[in-house]
Amino acid sequence: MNPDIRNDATALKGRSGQMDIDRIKADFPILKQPVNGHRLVYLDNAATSQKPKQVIDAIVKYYNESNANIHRGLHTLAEKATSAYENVRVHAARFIGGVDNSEVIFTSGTTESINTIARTWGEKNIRSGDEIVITEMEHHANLVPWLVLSQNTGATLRRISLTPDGQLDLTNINDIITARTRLVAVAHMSNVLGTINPVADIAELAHRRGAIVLVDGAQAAPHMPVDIKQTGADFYAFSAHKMLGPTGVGVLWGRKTLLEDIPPFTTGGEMIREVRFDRVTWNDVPHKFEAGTPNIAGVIAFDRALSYLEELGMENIRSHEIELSGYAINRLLELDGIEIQGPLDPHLRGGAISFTDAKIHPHDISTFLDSRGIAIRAGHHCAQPLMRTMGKVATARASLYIYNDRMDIDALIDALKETRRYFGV
Amino acid sequence: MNPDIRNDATALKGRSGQMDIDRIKADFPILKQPVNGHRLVYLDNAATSQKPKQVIDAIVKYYNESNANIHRGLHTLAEKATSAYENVRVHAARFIGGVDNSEVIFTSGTTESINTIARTWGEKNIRSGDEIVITEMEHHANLVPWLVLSQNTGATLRRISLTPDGQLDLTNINDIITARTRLVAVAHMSNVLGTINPVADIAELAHRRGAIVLVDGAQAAPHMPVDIKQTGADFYAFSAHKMLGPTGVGVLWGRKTLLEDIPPFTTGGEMIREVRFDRVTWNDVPHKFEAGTPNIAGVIAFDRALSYLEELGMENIRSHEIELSGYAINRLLELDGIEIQGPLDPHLRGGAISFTDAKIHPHDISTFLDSRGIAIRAGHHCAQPLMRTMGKVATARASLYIYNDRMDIDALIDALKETRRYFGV
Amino acid sequence: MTNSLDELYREIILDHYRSPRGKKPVDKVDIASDGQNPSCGDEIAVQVTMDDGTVKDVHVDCKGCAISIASGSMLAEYTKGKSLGEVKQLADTVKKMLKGEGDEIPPELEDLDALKGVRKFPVRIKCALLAWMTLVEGLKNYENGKTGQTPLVSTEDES
Amino acid sequence: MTNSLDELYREIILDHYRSPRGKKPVDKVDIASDGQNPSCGDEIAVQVTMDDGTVKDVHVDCKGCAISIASGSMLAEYTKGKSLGEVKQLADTVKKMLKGEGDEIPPELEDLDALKGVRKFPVRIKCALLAWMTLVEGLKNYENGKTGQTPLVSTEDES
Ligand SMILES: Cc1ncc(COP(=O)(O)O)c(C=O)c1O
Ligand SMILES: Cc1ncc(COP(=O)(O)O)c(C=O)c1O
Repeated sequence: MNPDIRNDATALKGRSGQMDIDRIKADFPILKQPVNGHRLVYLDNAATSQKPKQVIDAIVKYYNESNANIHRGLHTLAEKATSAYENVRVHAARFIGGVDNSEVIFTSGTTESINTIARTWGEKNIRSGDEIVITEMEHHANLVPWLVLSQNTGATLRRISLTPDGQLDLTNINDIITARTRLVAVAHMSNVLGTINPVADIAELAHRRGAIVLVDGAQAAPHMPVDIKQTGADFYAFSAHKMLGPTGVGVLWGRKTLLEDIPPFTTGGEMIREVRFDRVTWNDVPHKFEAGTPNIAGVIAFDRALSYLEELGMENIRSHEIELSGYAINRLLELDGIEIQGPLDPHLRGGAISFTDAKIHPHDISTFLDSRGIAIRAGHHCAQPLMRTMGKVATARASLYIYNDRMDIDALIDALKETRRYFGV
Repeated sequence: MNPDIRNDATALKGRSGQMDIDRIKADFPILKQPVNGHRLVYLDNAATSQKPKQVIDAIVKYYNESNANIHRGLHTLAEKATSAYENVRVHAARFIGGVDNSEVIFTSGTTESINTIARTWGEKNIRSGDEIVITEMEHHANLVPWLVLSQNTGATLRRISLTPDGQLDLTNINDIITARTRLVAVAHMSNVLGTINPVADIAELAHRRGAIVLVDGAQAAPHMPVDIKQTGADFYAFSAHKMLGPTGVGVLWGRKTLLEDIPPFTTGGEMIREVRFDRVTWNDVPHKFEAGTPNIAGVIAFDRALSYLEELGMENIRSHEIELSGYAINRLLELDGIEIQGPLDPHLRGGAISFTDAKIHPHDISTFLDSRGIAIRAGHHCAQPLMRTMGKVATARASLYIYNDRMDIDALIDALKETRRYFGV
Repeated sequence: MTNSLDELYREIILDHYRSPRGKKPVDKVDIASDGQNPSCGDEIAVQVTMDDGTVKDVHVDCKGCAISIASGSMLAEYTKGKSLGEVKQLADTVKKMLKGEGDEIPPELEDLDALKGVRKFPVRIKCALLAWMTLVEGLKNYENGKTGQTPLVSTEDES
Repeated sequence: MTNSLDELYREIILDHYRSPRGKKPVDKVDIASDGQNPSCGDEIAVQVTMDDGTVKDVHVDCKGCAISIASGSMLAEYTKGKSLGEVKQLADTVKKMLKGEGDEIPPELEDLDALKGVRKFPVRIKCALLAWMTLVEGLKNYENGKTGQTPLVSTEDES
């Protein structure tokens, strides 16, 4: 193994609680690789984050030292793998505010987490005439499952609309979340607008109306401290790959009483207690929801991603992103014809910054930036209805993370200026 | 990077088509690790296989060089990741006999593959009074989804029983697969008995009766050449982790006409064509069935696992396992009080060899063997109904793969003899 | 890699992009077909006036990137006056050229040849294809005697 | 590591395993409880005859490994003659001991102390717990005045 691999990130906290971005960058092998002859400036973190070598090493270590199928084996490797896997459950429960371990279900990602609830809790509880409330800024993952559910059951899908600066418009919220509402599904942080939503207030109202609340935490969990109890959520979903972890791993948290009440989503090995040819009893939660061989290596390496984030401190990460988003927004606003979607105050938002150029299509911006080594995203960001609401076909989106700094933002701004010159508009 | 890492396994084929097991063993880092002071003898391959360094390296390389979310990005990393991911689809399609690329769906494993069909094709097509046919040797993954479906729809679950030596008893098959049969779900190879089932014959009959056929290939795909067209299957499912690939990756193959006809399983990003707040149209297959961010690293590394197997040659792997299973069965039969479940002729079976000792419980066997560095599995192997049919609560199971040799079998036999002495029975 | 960037955005393309042809609505809509590129969000509407088996007028309305706009503009320019068969043939040629399965663009259509640079940008192939696939779908409908809007065309399957 | 193996399978355990106590069916079934260890396939049936709040006779039928059989045998041996409260206390002590949360096994129950070795084999803790959890469930039922079979007890949650 490479001797210069540091196995902990404790030293990464600079004085005064700030983060030492250079040292963080050094942990990410991919950032050392030039792209199109330029230094890689990775600003597509809302899509997926890069992985520090600590996480990559954890995958290698797992396969080299303890690879085995879990929960079923009595041999040493199986015991090592099982206890490592179950320890991540404990870790994840702690990471999201100290919930009960058995309320943490590993899935393949946010999308599967949300679908699990739509097709179990949803199919069990939603009836014709019921209402499901979403918001206009939802990612398809927190929209299509509810649209399909409402179509299949005859329920009505209602939505909370947006203010011009991309926040939830709560003025008529009492007309939207009503006694007919059974479920409110809302993003904790928007992947397009960056907006941080007042989920606790919404949950409070929803609960008063007798509805339950699912929070899509795909963008929040990586970027700010999340204490699930404080969100008021009944279900909370997020993905490892957006928070330094491997692809193919997600978390679904749910209140135990709810999880115990609903049927499993997928069925097969590990999730049954006893099965005969004519009857079956389910295993206890969380196992009831983890059928088959899970992404064992992925879950085990996710542990290291959580540690990395904890060592930096989620509060520090949030501060860093407030600071850097503020800088990026100010610099973008200096540019002619650039319009930012979403709130401009960095305290109201995360670091996913969508913008459009009055004259240049986001795809062209993205392709041009890429030729300068800058990775941003352009398109609908899996939020087509939001695009339509905003009157856009697409936006460009730069999204920040722990390894980004002002140098990266300056590179973005310089390249944007060049883009205009290049297209001659 | 370690200089002695070989990046291809082309040299692994010995003369006369046989495999050079020592060279293969050298590719698997975990096999170099002593377990409980002994050389690791890994005989739990039916649960999951070990991974060659080529596959582990592919994961590292992906995260170090091209990690990005796929299908959505216009930047260089996203393009690299997307084209690598889509190339694995092409490769997998070739590996299973040259099917249409768009018929290959990546899932998180066999369990999800089968559940996908049960909850899409199944919920759409199965009605009260219909019959679903399974076999008595099915893994829970190919049993519980059909049990649940039949309970929810009022369909009847029927089953093909077994001969005393653990093969399918087809004598009264015409009474089981009838005009009422809508689906036949059958394992290509049993994970407990090792039995290779005559899926083509069953499919032929099923098709004549108007039923469709799902084949659980979790144990077959890793161990023998599989040409999906020859199996007659309409759906075929398998897992990467049992065939040198990463955890959290599976394949669902389905006939395009069927896939196009059924609704998606999970919904969200990537799998829609267009969505508004009140309607949605699906993307084309296979994307319709791949919602959200998949296990990108896992799929991309699976490519290398497929190559590794191809370089050895699936025919050679099958021959090796016939030879070694035959040896193992003969040596086990030398032992007093050992009973083997499943066919004794290695040509009728794969290398998953279940056995029981008249006097010692499988758990005790497994724990004792583990103290000698030998990893086998003991329990119900996610086939409780089969255990009941056989009148067992559990069996011990040694299961072979490409890196096992006679030395491993000899170690097993010696340790089994010691087990009896140890327990004094 | 500024080189491959310049190959993508050749001058001809930037010219079509800045002043796209086919902006003017057609008087009589015989063929109307909408398309989109779901992964990017590009949207296009193509409307055609036919006259005796020949394309008389074409209107292209594209909300998209430089490539999709330029490709749509070229479509408007080069299909006018052509027979149904010729248009289909041309669309096929463009598709093959974009996919690198043949690049025999007739010399009189040299603007189209500029789209070649797209091949080095796999994700953008869909953008260049969008207008053409959308038109072809409209033609099919027309030939089958169907009137009205075709189902939405998607480039998802392509490239 | 033969050492930790020998710690798991101590002589006392092997003795209980080879000649388990409580094999004889009880005459009168006041408590009947079945348990299983789903991940291993162990199955146990515990039946108890009560007499004036005291365990009069115990029958344990265990299809399982040496550990679960030995643990069930010890249960049969050590619960006979004890009051409901004492039995519950004992079950609790065993559970805590197995989970390493305290190991004060009273000296007169030294056989039980032999189960300690299980702690180094996390997967086997469920085997050692099975009999005890199954009995406790039966006791609860009995105390609540319910008769008949208890729901199947599972060790899945434990360890
Ligand atoms: C807000 C939000 N929700 C859900 C998702 C879906 O996550 P995944 O693709 O990991 O399932 C994403 C990311 O793509 C997201 O940003
Ligand atoms: C025959 C069979 N089917 C299905 C499965 C389930 O596979 P997975 O756990 O990878 O989903 C297995 C393996 O556990 C198996 O052996």
